[in-house]
Amino acid sequence: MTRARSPEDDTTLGRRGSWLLGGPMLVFVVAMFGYPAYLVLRTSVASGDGLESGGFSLTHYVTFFSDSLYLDALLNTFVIAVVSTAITAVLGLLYAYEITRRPGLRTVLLLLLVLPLLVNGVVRIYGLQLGMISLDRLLLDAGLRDTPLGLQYSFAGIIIALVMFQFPFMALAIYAGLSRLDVSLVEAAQTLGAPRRAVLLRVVLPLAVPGLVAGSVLTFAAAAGTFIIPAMMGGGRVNTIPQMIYTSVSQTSQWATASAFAVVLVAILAVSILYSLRRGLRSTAGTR
Amino acid sequence: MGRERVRYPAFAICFTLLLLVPLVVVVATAVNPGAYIKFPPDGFTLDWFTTAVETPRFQSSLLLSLRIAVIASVVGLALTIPTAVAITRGRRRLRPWVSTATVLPLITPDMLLALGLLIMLVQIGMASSLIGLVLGHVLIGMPLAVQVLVAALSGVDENVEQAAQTLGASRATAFVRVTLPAILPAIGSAAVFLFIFSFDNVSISLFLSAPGQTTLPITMFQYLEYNSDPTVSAMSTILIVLSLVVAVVLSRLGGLSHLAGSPTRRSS
Amino acid sequence: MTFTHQSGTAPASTEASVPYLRLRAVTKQYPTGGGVAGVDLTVAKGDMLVLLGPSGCGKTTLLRTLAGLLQPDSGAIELDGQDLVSVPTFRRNISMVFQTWALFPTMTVRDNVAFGLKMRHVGKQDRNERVARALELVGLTEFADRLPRQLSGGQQQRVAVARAIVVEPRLILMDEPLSSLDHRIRVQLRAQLKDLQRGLGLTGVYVTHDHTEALALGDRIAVMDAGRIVELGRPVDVFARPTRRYTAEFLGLANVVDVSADGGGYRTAAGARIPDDVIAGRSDVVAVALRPDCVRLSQTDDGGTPGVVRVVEYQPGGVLHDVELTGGARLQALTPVGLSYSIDTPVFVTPEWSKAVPLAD
Amino acid sequence: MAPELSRRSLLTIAGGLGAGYLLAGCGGDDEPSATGASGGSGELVVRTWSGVWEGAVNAMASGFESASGISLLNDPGSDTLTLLEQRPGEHDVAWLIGTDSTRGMTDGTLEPIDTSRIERFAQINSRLSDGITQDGELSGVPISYTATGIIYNRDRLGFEITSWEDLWREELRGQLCIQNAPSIGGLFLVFTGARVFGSGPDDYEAGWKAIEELAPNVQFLFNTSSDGISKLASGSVLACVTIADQGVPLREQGIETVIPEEGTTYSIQSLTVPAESKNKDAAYEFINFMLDQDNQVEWARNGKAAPSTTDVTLPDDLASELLETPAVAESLWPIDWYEFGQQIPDWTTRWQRIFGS
Repeated sequence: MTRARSPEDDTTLGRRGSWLLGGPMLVFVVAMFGYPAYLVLRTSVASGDGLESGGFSLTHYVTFFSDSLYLDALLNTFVIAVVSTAITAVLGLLYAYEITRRPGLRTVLLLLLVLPLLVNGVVRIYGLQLGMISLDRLLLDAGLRDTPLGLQYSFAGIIIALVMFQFPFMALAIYAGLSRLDVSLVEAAQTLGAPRRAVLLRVVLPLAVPGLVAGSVLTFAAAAGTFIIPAMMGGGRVNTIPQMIYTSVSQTSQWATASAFAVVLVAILAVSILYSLRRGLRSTAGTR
Repeated sequence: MGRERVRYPAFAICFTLLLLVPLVVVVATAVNPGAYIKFPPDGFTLDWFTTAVETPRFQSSLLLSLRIAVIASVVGLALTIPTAVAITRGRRRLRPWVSTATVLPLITPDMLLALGLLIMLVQIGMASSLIGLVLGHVLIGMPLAVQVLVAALSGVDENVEQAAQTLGASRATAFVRVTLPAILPAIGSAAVFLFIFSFDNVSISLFLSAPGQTTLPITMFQYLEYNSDPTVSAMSTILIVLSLVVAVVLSRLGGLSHLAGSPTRRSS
Repeated sequence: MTFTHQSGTAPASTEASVPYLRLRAVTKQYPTGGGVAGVDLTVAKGDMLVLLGPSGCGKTTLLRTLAGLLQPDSGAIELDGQDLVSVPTFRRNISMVFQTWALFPTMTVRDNVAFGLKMRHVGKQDRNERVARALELVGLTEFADRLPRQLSGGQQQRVAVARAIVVEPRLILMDEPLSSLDHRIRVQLRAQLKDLQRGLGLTGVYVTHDHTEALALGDRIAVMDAGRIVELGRPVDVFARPTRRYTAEFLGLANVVDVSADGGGYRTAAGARIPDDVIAGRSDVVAVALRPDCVRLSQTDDGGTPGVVRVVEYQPGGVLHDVELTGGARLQALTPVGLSYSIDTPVFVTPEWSKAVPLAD
Repeated sequence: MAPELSRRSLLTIAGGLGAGYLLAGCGGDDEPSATGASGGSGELVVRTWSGVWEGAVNAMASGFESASGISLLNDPGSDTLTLLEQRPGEHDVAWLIGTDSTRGMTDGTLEPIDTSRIERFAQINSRLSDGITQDGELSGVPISYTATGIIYNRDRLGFEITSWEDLWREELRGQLCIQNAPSIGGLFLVFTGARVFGSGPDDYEAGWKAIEELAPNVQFLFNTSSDGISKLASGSVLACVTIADQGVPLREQGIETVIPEEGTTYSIQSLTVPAESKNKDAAYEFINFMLDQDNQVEWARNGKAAPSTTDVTLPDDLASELLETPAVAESLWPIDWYEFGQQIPDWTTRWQRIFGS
């Protein structure tokens, strides 16, 4: 049974020890994340579009919010991120719950789950696209469909690829939480008259929420920030913000414009994540 | 009635197989005799494997990637192990700061990290050094490594460490002799995460690798720009096989379950 | 059913009561060994049956089979005339208190208790009233909005009990619900539990390895060994007059002395003759149990067997001496406080064999 | 998507602003060829692209070495322009495409070619060199080129493609793939549209209107050329606009390649001389070597690109592999790479508005 941790264990590491061990990471993150983030923010409000133009101007933001090309791209990015996160979360939950309850082949499955992570993303997208083409051809040949499914070069294709790419992280995050699930909780719910669905919904789901939130944040950030997947799976037909950033920097060297895009994207990411975190935390106020 | 025997997770098996379809397709395209990537292949040849192994670019990029990944893993572990200790055993006031700091890079898209890092590295004049690339790789692999280590460390009973201290071990000795061995599999998993994130990274490498020093994913990416033959498929197949071997070895060592924390069993 | 206190008007717990719960030849074996084999059992309505035995004897398996968490390989379980085996756990209308209590960590005390009522689609108002009453009954009204981890062990245990009784189950199952608590709280809660069960007229099955708990809680006790019930009866009978050597040894309350037939009578290995009326004509006797207070000690040679006091232990009922007899055998003797002997004192031991209880294997 | 472009531009800008301290920042020790071993009179360091080009240069190296006595060091890779800026003096000759070659001139990384030192300059197809010449200064020497063509599955399409106009036909609806912007392969179609449907090569508005009308026919935009080829091989598209020679291996699949007679766009492989080259003599010697008639054939064979000189006759086996016939060479549309390079940013945005949903 969970026993509340006593405050005494705070003393395991002294003040000096804590800083000594935790300090390097803080320095590292400030240097490698905080300062670069500041630079991007600074660049985004520069008056010119160059790297060190200085000055202050919101032109780049005005450009962004006054052009439907960019606003549409933002909407696309957001929709893709939300939908793929939701699908990944549901599938990840089912997957993690199943391998928690039915341990057969668990090690093998986890191993195979990690395997695709080791293969270059571009190559995996090729594999996925060629697989989709074969599926289309199979369906057409078998006479099950008259037209291709249209999975490629569409929202659907981008979302399928994102789900497949992010699924291992989601499943592992949820499984990490569920694997600590005390089986007797499920049994207790059963003895109290809860059918399978109620057990899942009322007992398992709340326990899976921390992992679910972690996995969702990860997936959402990755889905909103991915460049290669919409570029290849979208076939150039679906504009997203990361593609805009890439083009701005790579072709036109518009540093400030790219930085402004980046700031907008991160701001939306942060707001969404914080919002869902707060909701997630409220609903799981009880879990550790 | 047999219901208590091992039960197979049907959905999980099916879905895992589905996830592997792209890999199977890649392997299949590697044996296509024609100089194009096609599935299903028109025939069978191993020529592209020869080409892949003999292409000097691939060789040097592979070596570079391996070197960077190993360095990133070592540097990453040196950074993440103390961090995980600080998070699990440090002062309460410090903990949320450290754990928040480690999560930040995870929720920021790679490409934006790369953009910021590049601007900074250019400013301090390290834009094309290996150090920048390695640190960039550590930055993106570090969050998951910390999580794995924290999960493992919080599973280690601190009483055991304290018991060692009552038996005359200093705090450091107790940690090294008692706690560290207990989380060794997790350290292995963290190292694997750091390695994978470095080895497979495209975004950071694209922005931060020095000209003339392209890592394998970038080289494969660039190869596809000019060539449509299956050499890249063959190279990927070799990587798949290698990683399968590594994964099997890892799971034999018992490290795999720590990827996701080990399950607790009912005690009855 | 209402939560009125009916202490003192408990139904008579006799074998003659109508069987409310009936198990017939229930078998559940594990591939790796263990489980239960061919268990027959009846429990009368309103009775508390305690399954007593060491770990691994199958008592928890039997309980989980009753709960439906395990499917028996064969055999029948009937509750109130209805076959239970084919009914899934959640439709059995029973409840269970787990060893770890299994409180839902994400729910408050109130929500934990209300869970079973929600599952039974009890209306909100009715539900709130019943939860409040159940919490009042276990004395946790002011903790209703806490989370389980914010409670002490004893309080958590009471939540688990409240959660189990609030649904007015046809059968309440308890799996060592007190074993992870301190002794003092355990004794206190034991009494409350008995009170509640009697008061509410609940029929229950209680699993424990602690014989004092069994003695305190059981209307009847079933002692289990290796998947079988070896002894079944009222607590007083099982404790005062066990019939099997296994039971006597497991309870640990008495000296167990091997005896063997010797031409019409039984003798101990040391040659002492067991009176015939103790054996009462039985032919399956392999040992006798003799309570320590039926063994007399003396420092003067009164015809007893010589021995030396090896261990002295003070107990509520007197002083327990562990005496090593000449030849190596050991016997425990209980004397009043004033008449005790110190360690290494040579004594003469006189067992009152007429008070011995015959034991079968 | 030309990933090498990103860092190049980033660092180009960065290099300009960050000034000289970038020079000290090169911590790499991985590339033996790039470690400042250049500059000796007897050594030439060349920079080419990876992939097929790397092998092609290696195949030419021994011939050059025995002919000139100069040892050749090949340092293949991307981001050449950035590299030349960051590590001046390390390379003597560099392969660049038209837009990069002209930009290298504009920002002073490259020096203008002294055409008097190019022995066979007159034999170079002037259509190829004109586009990279501004104010009489040539930014690089084109040694080969690859023409844009239409690769298509004639059996399934049901008709023969002969003209660029055919791309707009109803039968190709949703069956065509072209390269995505900002890479040049897709943007070429603006030129094509201007010529085919507009009043002339400069009628870009007509070109853009044509792109809008082409959009329904386009199934997807590819980012790597191999993407288009592999989809064609798999049969999920019927036609693809890309480097014509890439269609050759697909012949056995019954897939045809056509370079329409009205002319076509093309990409050039130009040899440039960095301003800081320490061995310019050897650089010119190498350029001359590559322009030699026999070597033009060798290079065409290895690099799978057409010779830039007009007096070269390819042997039959090679001629069947390269679709850039003399007639094609004559019909190439002039491209002003200076202007094109400047248009790319705006064109890319316009492109995204048309194709992005």
